[in-house]
Amino acid sequence: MNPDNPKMGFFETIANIDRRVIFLFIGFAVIIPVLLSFSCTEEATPIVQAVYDEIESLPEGSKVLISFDYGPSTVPEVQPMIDALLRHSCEKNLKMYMMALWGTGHNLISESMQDIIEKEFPHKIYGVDYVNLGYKAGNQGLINVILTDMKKMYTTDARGSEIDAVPMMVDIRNLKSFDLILSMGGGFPGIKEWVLFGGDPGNIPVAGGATAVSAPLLYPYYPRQLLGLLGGIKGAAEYESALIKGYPKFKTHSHPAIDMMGPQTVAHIVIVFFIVIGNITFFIGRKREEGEKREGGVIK
Amino acid sequence: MKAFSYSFTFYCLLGLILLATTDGLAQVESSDSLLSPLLPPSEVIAEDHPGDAGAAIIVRWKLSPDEDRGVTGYEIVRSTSPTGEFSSIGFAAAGSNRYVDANTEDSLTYYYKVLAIDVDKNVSESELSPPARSSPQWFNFHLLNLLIIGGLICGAVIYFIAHAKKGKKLFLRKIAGLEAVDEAIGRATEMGRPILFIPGILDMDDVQTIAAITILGRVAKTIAQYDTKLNVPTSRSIVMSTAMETVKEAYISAGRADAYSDDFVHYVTDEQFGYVAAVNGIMVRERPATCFYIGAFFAESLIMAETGNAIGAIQIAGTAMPAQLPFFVAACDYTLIGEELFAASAYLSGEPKQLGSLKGQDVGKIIAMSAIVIGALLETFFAISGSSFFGSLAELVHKLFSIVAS
Amino acid sequence: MRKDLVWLFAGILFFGLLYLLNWGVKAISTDLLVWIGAFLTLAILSFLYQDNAFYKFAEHLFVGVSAAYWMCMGFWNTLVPNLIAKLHPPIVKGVLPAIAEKPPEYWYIIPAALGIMFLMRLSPKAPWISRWALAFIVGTTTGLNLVRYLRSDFLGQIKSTLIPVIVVENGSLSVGGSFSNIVIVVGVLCGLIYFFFSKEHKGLFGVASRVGIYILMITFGASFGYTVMARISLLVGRMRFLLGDWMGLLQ
Amino acid sequence: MRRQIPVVITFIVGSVLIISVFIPHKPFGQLGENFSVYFDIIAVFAFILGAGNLLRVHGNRIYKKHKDWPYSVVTVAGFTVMMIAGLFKIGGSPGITGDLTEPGSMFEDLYMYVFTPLMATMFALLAFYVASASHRAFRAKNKEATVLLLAAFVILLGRTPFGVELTSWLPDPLSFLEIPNLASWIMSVPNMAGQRAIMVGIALGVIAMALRVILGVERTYLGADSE
Repeated sequence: MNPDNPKMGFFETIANIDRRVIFLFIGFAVIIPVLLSFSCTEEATPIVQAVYDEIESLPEGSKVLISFDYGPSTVPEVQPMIDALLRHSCEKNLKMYMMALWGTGHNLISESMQDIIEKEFPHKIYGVDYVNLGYKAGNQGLINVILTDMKKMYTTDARGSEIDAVPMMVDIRNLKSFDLILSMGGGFPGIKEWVLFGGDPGNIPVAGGATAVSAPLLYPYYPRQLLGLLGGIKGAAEYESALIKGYPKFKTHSHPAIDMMGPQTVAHIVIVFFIVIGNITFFIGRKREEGEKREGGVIK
Repeated sequence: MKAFSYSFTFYCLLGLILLATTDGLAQVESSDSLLSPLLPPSEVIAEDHPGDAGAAIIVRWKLSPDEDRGVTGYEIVRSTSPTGEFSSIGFAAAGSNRYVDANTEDSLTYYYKVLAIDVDKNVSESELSPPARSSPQWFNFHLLNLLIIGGLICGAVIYFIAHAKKGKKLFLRKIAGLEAVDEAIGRATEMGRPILFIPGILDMDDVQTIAAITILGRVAKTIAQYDTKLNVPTSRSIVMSTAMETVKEAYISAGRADAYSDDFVHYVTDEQFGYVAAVNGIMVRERPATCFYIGAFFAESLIMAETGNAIGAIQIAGTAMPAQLPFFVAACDYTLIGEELFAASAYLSGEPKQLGSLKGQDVGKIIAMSAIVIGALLETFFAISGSSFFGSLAELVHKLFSIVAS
Repeated sequence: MRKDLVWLFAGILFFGLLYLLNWGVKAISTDLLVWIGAFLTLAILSFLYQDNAFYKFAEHLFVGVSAAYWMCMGFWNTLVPNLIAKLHPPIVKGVLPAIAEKPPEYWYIIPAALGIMFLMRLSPKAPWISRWALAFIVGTTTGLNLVRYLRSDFLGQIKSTLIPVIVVENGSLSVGGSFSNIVIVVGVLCGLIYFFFSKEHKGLFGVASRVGIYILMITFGASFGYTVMARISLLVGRMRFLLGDWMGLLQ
Repeated sequence: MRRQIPVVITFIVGSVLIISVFIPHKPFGQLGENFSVYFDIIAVFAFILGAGNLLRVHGNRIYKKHKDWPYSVVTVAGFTVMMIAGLFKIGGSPGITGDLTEPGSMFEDLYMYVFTPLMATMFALLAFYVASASHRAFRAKNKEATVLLLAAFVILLGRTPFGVELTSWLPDPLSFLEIPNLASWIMSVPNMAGQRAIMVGIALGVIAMALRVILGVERTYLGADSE
C-alpha cells in the first residue's frame, strides 16, 4: 500500500486481490443457491437434439452399446446424462449393452442399473433387455480388439455368466453388431477413442456425453464422425428437458442436471464479475502508471 | 511411382463410378396405390466384405418401391442353404440399402434375404441372394489413400533426416518456451530450490509420454551441470522405471554420475487426483523454483499450474491435449503447443539429424495446406457453377482424405 | 499445528451455524461412513487456505489407497483373466469358474516373458534386459500412434476442411455461411503457418502467422470459457454431499 | 551390442505395426490389438516396481524420521489395507470367486467412502482455481491476451441468463450479434479452425517423432546418450 496515494492502493489491492478472497466468493456462490434450491429452464441445442433424435429414430430392439468412461469425480456431470439416456432407451425398448473403459466405470454401471432400470422399469429382464459387460483394461486397445472380436475380451459378463449364455449376447460378434455407440465421459479413454478406433474404422454411429471441458475438443468430429454430443451439465439439462418434452411423464422423475444449473449460473456470474473488475483495475492502474511516467518526464 | 499414381487415379475413378451407381440405386419411384400389398426389396446381392480379415459379408439391395409408404426398416435373414431355415441377423433402417453381416464363418456359404417391414408390421420378403462366402484379404485397398499420404509425409521426414547428416545448416525459428529452459534451470540453482518435472499422467503407451521422457533426458543433462535437485514424481510404474534410467544416463553423460540419486524419480499412484494431491503437497512444501509440465494432461493441469503460480515458480508446460492447452496458456509462463511438444526434444538435442525431421514436418504442413486450398477451391467452383466436372474433382480430393475403412 | 486447530474449529462453527439456521429439515447424518467422507472432503478443501495437517493426512491416505486400488484392479481384471487364465485355465477355477474350461492360449507366453524381462531391472546381473521390453513398448506405441494420428487427426481433419468458401443456398448467396467457411479455411491455414519451424515468420508469412496466433487465442479463450461451468458443477456435487447427505439441510 | 538390440527391437516392432495396418489377413490384422493387450500385461508386472518404489520412499522417511514421517505411515497403512482387501477380496458375499467390487466388500467400501470423496473433492478444487486463473489471466495486457479475453468472455456470458438478456433487444437482422448466437458461432467456427490446426500439427509431430524413434535417431529413452 502506498500511504501517499490511498486510492491507488485500493486499486492495487483489488488488482492483486488474494486468491483466497475469490475462493470464498465462489464457495458462497455455490452454497447459497444449493441451500435455496434455485433453478433455471433449458432448451435443447441442435447438437443435443441430434442425440435425442437418433435414439428416438432407432427401431425397437436395436442394440445400443453404452460405455461408462468416467469416474466418481465426474459423476455430478455425467450421471444425469446416463440417467436420461437410460430412461429414453428403456422407453424405446432398445437393448442396452453396458461396458466400461474406465476401471471406475464398473461400479457406476451396477449403480445405474439399480437406480434407473431395476427401479423405474422393473419389467426389463437382465440378459434380454440389458447386460453389464463390466470393465476391461486396455483403453483404446480394447476398442481395437472388440472392433473385430467382442468375445475375445468379454468371455463372461460382469456377473460371471459365460458370455454365450446371455441371450442378448448370442448374435453379437463385434462392434459392428451394434446400431449405436454411446460413450459417456469425455476423458481418456472416451469419446475420442471411440470415434478414432471404433466409429471411424467400423463405420458405426457414435454419440455421447462429455464433461464440458472435453466437449470443445470433440466439436471438430461433429457432425460427421460424431453424431451428437451432450456437453457438460448444461447438455445434460438440455437432454432432460427434451425428454420431458417428448415424454411428459418423466417430469416427476429426478432431473439433477436441471437442478444443478442454478448454483452454476450464480457462480458463473461471480466469475464474470471478477474478470470485469480485474480488467477495470488493470486499466485504471495502467493509466495511472502512464500519468506518473509523464510527470517524471518519461514518455513511452 | 508414376505407374502407382496412375493406378491410384484409376482406383479413384472406379470408386466414383461405383458411388454413382449406388446413388442411382437409391432413387426409387414411389408407388401411387395405397391398397396394393407391401412390395419387397429387390436385387439382393451378397459379397465378401473387401479389405478385411474375413468373417464379414456385405449385403446390398434395391429399396422396396413402397419406401415412401411407411416402410419402417428392413430385416436381414440368412441361411447356409438356399432351402434351409433362415434366421434373423439384424435390421437396417428405412432408406438404407446395405448391411454388413460381420458374423460369418469363412468356410461356409451363405444365402440372404431382405424383408421390408412397414408400420402395420406387414412383412414382405425379397428373392434369395446368390451364394456368398467371406474371405480374408492381404491388402486393404480402402486404405490406399492412407498409404499414399502417409508415404509422402514419412518419405519427407526420412529424406530430411538423411539429408541433414550431410551437415547442411538449417534455419529454425525460436520457440520461447525452449529458449527459457536454461534460464529457468539457472534460476532454480541461484535460489537453491529444486526443479519439478511432471511427465504427464499417461503411461508409455501414449506418444506424449515418450516425448516427455526424451525432453526429461535433455533437461536432466543441463540440470546435472548445476548442483540443483531434480524431483520427478510419476503416476505410472513403467514411466518411473524409464524416467529413472533416462535421468541416470543424462547424469552419467554429463560426467556427474556422483550427483545422481535414485530419489530423483519416484512413483506416486496411478490415480489421477491422488497424484495431483501429492504433487500439490510437494509444491507447497519443497517450493520448487521451476516447474515443467510436459506430456499428457487432463483436468489436473490447472490444479498444478495454479498451485505452481501461487508459490511463484517459473512454469514451462507442453502438451498435445488440446483441451488442457488453454489452462497452461493462462497459468504458465511458457507453453509448448501441440506440435511444439514433439519438436522440443529435437530442438533441445541440437543434432542435425533430429532437426532435419522438423523440416519433414513442415513438408507435411505444405501437403495439408495445399490439399485444403485445392479442395476448398474445387468445392467453391462446384458450388457456384454446379458443374459435374468440378464436383467429381472435389469428390476425388475427398476420397483421397477419406478415413472410413468400409 | 495450533493454527490448523483454529481452522478446524472455525469450520465446525460455520457448518454448525448453517445447521442451526435450517433446523428441522432433516437430521444430521448418523452414518459413520458419511462422516468419514465429509471429513475427507473438508480436509481437501482446507488446502485452498493453505497446506495443513488435515490436508497432509488426506493426501497421504489418498496416495496409499489409490495406488493399491489400481494395482488390485490390474491384478484381478488384467493379470488373472487375460494372462493366467489364458496360459493355464484350471488355475483360475477357484476364482473365475466360467472361463476355467476354455482351452489354453499359449502365445500369451510372449507378454509374460516381456513382463518378466521388464522386471529384470531389479536383477543385479542383467538389468539391461529390461530395455528389450521397453523397446517393445516404445515400438508398439510409436507404430500404432503414427498410423492412428495420420488417419484421424491428419486425414480426418483435412477432409472436414474441404468446404466451399462461397456458400450457395437455394440458388442465392449465403453471406453468413460463406463468411464462416472462409474463417474456417483461413483459420486452419494460418494456424498451420504458425507452426512452421523451418521458415522465418516474416513478411506475408509473418502476417499469416500472426493471424494464426489470434485464431489459437480465440480457441483457447473459448475452450476455457466453455469449461468454467463444468468445473463449478463438480463443486456443486460436493456441496450437495456436505449440505445434504451429511448435514441433512437439503430436501 | 546391448545398446543395439533394443534399437533393433523398436525398429522391427514399430515398422511391422505400421505395415500391418494395411494387411487385414492373419496374423497381421490382429497384431495391433494383440500388442495393446501385451502392453497392459506388462504394465501389471511393472506395478511391482511402482509398489516397491512407493514403499521404499515412504519407508525411508519413516526410518529416517523425516519431518513428515507420521504421514508416510498413513500412506503405507492405506496401501497395505487396500491391497489386502483387494487381493483377497475380503468381505462381500461370494468371497474370492465374487466380483472385486462386490457391494459390501471391504475393497468396495474403501472405494466408496474413502477413495470417492477424496477424488471428487480434489477435482472440485478446480472450481476455485478456474476462478482465480480467470481473474488473473483474462486481462487485456496485449493484443493476444485481449483476443483470448474477448472469446472467453463472450462464451462465459453466453452460458448465463444474464448474457442472454443483455442482447435480446437486438432487431432481427442483427440477431447474429446476440450473445448466445455469437458464442455458438465462436465455438463452431474460429474455435474449430484453431482446434483443427492444432490437431493437424499434432499429427505431424507424432509422425515425425515416431519415425525418429523407430529409425533409432532418437534414443534418449533408452539412456543411450552416453555412447
